[in-house]
Amino acid sequence: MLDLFLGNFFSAPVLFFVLGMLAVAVRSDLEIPAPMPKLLSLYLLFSIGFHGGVKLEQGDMNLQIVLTLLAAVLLAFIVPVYCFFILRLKLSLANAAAVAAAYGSISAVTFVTADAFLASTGKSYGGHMVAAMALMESPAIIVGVLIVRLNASKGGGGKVKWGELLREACFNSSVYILLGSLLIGLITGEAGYKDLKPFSDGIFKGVLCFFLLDMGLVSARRISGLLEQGWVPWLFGILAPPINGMIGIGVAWLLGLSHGDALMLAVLAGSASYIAVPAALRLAIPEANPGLYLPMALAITFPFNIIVGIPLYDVVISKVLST
Amino acid sequence: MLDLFLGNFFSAPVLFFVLGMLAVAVRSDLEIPAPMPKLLSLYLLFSIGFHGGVKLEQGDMNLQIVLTLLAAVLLAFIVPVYCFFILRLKLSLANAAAVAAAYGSISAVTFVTADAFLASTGKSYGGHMVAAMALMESPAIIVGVLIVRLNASKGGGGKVKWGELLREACFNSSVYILLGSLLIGLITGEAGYKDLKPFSDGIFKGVLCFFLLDMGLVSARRISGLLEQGWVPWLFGILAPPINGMIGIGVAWLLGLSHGDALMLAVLAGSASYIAVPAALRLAIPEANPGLYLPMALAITFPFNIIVGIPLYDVVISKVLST
Amino acid sequence: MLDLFLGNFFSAPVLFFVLGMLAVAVRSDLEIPAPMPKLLSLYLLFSIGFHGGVKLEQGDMNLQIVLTLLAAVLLAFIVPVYCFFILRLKLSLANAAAVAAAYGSISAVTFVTADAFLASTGKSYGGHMVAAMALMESPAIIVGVLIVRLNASKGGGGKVKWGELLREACFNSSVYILLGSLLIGLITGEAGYKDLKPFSDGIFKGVLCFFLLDMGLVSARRISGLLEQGWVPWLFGILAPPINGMIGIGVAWLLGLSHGDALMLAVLAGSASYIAVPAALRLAIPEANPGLYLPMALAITFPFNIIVGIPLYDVVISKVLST
Amino acid sequence: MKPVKRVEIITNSVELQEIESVLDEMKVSGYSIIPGVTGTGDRGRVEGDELTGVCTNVYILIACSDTEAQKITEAMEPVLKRFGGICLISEATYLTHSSD
Amino acid sequence: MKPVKRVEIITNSVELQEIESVLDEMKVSGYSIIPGVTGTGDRGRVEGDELTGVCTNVYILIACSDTEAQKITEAMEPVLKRFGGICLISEATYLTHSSD
Amino acid sequence: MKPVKRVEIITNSVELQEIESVLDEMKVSGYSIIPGVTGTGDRGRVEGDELTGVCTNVYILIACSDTEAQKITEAMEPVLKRFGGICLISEATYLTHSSD
Ligand SMILES: Nc1ncnc2c1ncn2[C@@H]1O[C@H](COP(=O)(O)O)[C@@H](O)[C@H]1O
Ligand SMILES: Nc1ncnc2c1ncn2[C@@H]1O[C@H](COP(=O)(O)O)[C@@H](O)[C@H]1O
Ligand SMILES: Nc1ncnc2c1ncn2[C@@H]1O[C@H](COP(=O)(O)O)[C@@H](O)[C@H]1O
Ligand code: NA
Ligand code: NA
Ligand code: NA
Repeated sequence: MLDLFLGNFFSAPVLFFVLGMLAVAVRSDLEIPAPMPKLLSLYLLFSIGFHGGVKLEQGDMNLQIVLTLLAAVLLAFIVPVYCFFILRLKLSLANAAAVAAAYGSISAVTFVTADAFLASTGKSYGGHMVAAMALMESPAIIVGVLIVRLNASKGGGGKVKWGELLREACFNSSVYILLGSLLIGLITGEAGYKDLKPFSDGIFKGVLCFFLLDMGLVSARRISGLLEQGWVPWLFGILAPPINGMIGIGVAWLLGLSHGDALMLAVLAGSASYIAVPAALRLAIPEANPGLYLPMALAITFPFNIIVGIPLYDVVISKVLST
Repeated sequence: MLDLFLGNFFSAPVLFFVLGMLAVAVRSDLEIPAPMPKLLSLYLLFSIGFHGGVKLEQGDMNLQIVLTLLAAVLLAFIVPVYCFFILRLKLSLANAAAVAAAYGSISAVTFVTADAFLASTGKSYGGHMVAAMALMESPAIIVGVLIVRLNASKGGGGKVKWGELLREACFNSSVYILLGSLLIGLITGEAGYKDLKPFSDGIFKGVLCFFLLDMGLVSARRISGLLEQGWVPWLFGILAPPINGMIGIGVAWLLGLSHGDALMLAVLAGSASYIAVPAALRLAIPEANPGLYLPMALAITFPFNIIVGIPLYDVVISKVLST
Repeated sequence: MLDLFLGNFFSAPVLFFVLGMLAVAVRSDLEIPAPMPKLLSLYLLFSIGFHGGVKLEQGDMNLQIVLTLLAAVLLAFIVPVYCFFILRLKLSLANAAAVAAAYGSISAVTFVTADAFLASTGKSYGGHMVAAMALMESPAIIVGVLIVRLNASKGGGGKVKWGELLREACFNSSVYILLGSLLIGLITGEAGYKDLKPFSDGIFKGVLCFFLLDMGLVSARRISGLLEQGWVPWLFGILAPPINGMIGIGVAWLLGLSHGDALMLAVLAGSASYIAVPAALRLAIPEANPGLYLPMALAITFPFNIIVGIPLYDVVISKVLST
Repeated sequence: MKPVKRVEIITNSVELQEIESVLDEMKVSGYSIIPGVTGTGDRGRVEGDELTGVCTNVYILIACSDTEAQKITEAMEPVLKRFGGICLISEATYLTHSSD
Repeated sequence: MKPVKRVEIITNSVELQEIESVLDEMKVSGYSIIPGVTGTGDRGRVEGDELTGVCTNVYILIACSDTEAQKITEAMEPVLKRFGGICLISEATYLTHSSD
Repeated sequence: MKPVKRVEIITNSVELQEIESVLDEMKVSGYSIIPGVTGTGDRGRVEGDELTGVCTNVYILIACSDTEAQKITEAMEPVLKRFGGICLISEATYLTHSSD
């Protein structure tokens, strides 16, 4: 079991992530210049989406898949609600709702890293899990905004543009490229895959390493801002992933998912969004402090999942699914 | 025959182009951040030029090649002239000349997409067609500026810096990288090709998909500006490609070109420039409206060629060359 | 022997470099848009560092390696000192120290190009030479600043922040990514290498070509500024590389290094820094003219090494080591 | 050459679309946008290193008449209150292609 | 600290080289350039999303003397008339490394 | 709306960290940074095409009170003397989210 943790830690992607964090610690001037990280993340979403679509085309649609997708969406609506009630004990309304929204959503890069982890253990997961990821990205945004509106005293702030918000929830760039690439993978199938393989597959792990190097830089830079915020963000940021991950594993167990699918669902449930959700909340809940929800997802939960969470979920799944 | 159109439409590059267009329609915030599109286009030009040079090194120079290149240059001088007289019926002098120049020149990305299309049908084309593309890029600029100067009333606007214009026509970045890479491919030959293959060939189609995703975004954003311009741009933008393409096929038939070479000549004749020509015209014919010639080439003719034009020319060539 | 020079000159990387220089000569608008060159250079450093680490993991540590690293560091301290005394005959204190620092340090891209050259001749070098490169990058900065401080009249300029300077010398981005990737290569070994190969190896030479295209542009643009500086920069810029290279070869001969290791040491000794050192000196010796030390390293010494130096050192090593 | 007001707005880039539509509705004769601005203010550091663009500011420059400047600042006040940022007005004279 | 004119020019980036050579010929003591500017004006939207750079503006700032400002605006007038863009002049005081 | 000073600094980007820490120590209420500026001055052309960032300038805008402006220019003088660049001060009025 320790093997699994060390094996994960000493894999190239995680080591590059750590290298990035250390660069900030020693104040190196290393940086991946903007807008490259954005492009690399688009590439990763494209690659994972496209590959998912190709896998989906090869398998066949069945009830379990439909139930998994439904369960995924349900999780994405329920997790932020229960998180909100816990967070509200310590945080303001807006901040509690915003943090809850971040943790109800997902982190695509955590998913991608879990994909690389899974491949290194020789297991695989179904293409529909990519669809699950896309479906889980946005519901929490809507839940978060609803919570604030329902609880806010009248007359405060501007009105919410629900149309805009829904549109952004459905068509924000990460959901869009993920689902778009999945569809294209589904349409072009094996033939399309063969053509794109050197690009979508060959350089995938290398690009992931580079991207995680940047994630290490970005998340480490964010830690300092958190130090002034007391212990609440730290506690929640470290406990939420395993708890939500376990909820994901429970659902996977109920649905009888394979090891790979279960891991991916755990990772989706256990990860928090630092891209789509903050972008939406900055506009929809401007009262919330981006200096809180963003670094919690980015500088605590993301590293936790990359380094500890993924192998942890894997171990638990091995135990649970073998019973 | 419908097969060919559907096969083209449901190929990954075209689907990514459509995905980009749809992103604008649903107002997704998806974008390929600048300056990546510029780099991707440099890469595509490099790749196509280098590969062309390698192919040229393997074949041998013959009269047909020389005649093809001559015919290509001739086309690039004649097409803008006849287009001008048609356009002048409806547009101002400057606008007619500018649009004519755009349509007399070529679109390298259309060429690249046709390359991918041709490869998927198992056919190939000669490396000298890349040289033909480079030669066809700039003559129309000079024709366009000449037309304006010869027809303009005296004393209007500044004087044309012909030296500058000629230099830019010969050494603008796309012509330069295309011919430079072609030369280097010619010099390094098969050995150089083997070294660079994973870069210049392996990831080529994937990069093309990404680039077409951006082209979809960029061209769709341009459509709205065209709606105020009436039906003239639409009519010309959709009729010019097949007509010029047919002229290209006619020339190919006269010269007895192979199927692949004929398709490439048709695509060159039928496509319009939205990079080199607008960049030159913005300086040389500032009276012309960039909101007209740029979106015509980019938002009407480019999508037309990608989706309909290429398979259309292919079908016609199959018919014509088999007679 | 002429073969070797021509073979080098007509290799794809050198030809792309020349293509870049010519683009400036004919005033083409070709450019690799910022910040891509920065990213490409990070990629090259990552790739060379990672590969070096993997090679290091496969070999075993021995006395010769330790001695080589020691000798490399020693060179990096001595070369700038002797260069300073020569340069001081013609240049101001600050300028002489700054130029000496640049030539005492190394050029990673020259190293990378020598790697490609070596591969094309079927030879190889040890992974520890990458460590040697990292160790040789920064000592000259400290030597340069020390020289200025020891010789400067009291009271001039601000005080040197030695802590900052040392930190930057050790952790500047190129040293950091080089050593970090080397370490990760060392840890993940063959297995990690296999995973990353299409990214770190496959596209390596293509990226190098693209990067050298940019280096050609950047270095040619710098030449004009040098023309006003008289013949001193030219003489030194062309004589320093072979002389320092020969010193490197002498050390290699004393230590009994292999052909490949000897070439890399010669290239490190003979090359001059135009990235890390200028960045550090701009802050630490602002009195020195960046219009002098930067173009000397970039526009004279770099092209010299790429085109003439590398094959020259190779020939000399063949002669010397066979005795 | 005629006197104009220089209105400068610096705010979070997520607000840009909103501000532009306000300006377009007002039919100001023109404005310019500089993206990729970072900074510090009451709401802390905007580092510009995020993947979202949430952490970048944008600089907007509008050369306009007195009355337009008045209207713009009125329209901006609630926006800046809600999302942060500043608005500066200064004097300048104006030379333009359409000035005759 | 001495009074200077702040001359600001915003125009299409294809014009930059031309303007720079005008400034260099005039031997102005210095100027600064901000690339990647977008905007709206009489000639429509400049979106900055093109592959050509044709659709990007550039911002130029020149701190200079009264007479220089005069000469610059005179030189700019035909350029702006032909290619579009604006030129603003405002007052400032100046602190520089070479000011003694 | 209250009167403020607009302090503009343009200098080499290697100096940015230093200047920011000066401003942070002074506790100015805010400032904005535009990176990627090129230019020409006494120290020649800054082309912005280097790999190092050594050849890029940075533009800093600070809206502040008279006394702050005074302190900033005093602090900047040695920096600009050593590393080059300019500092302009002009007048503006200020509308901000926190102004009441
Ligand atoms: N006094 C100021 N001078 C210049 N820029 C400012 C100032 N105050 C705020 N800003 C800019 O406006 C942004 C948002 O300000 P705030 O809402 O105060 O955090 C900051 O990130 C700065 O870029
Ligand atoms: N009133 C204005 N205020 C600020 N920028 C302007 C203004 N008018 C024009 N511009 C800028 O100048 C560019 C060209 O203007 P025009 O030639 O009027 O289309 C526009 O794209 C804007 O970036
Ligand atoms: N008169 C000026 N107007 C605008 N910017 C200037 C001026 N002088 C210098 N600069 C800017 O400050 C930088 C450094 O100036 P210098 O130290 O004089 O070379 C230049 O590269 C320009 O970007
Ligand atoms: Na989650
Ligand atoms: Na054409
Ligand atoms: Na050296």
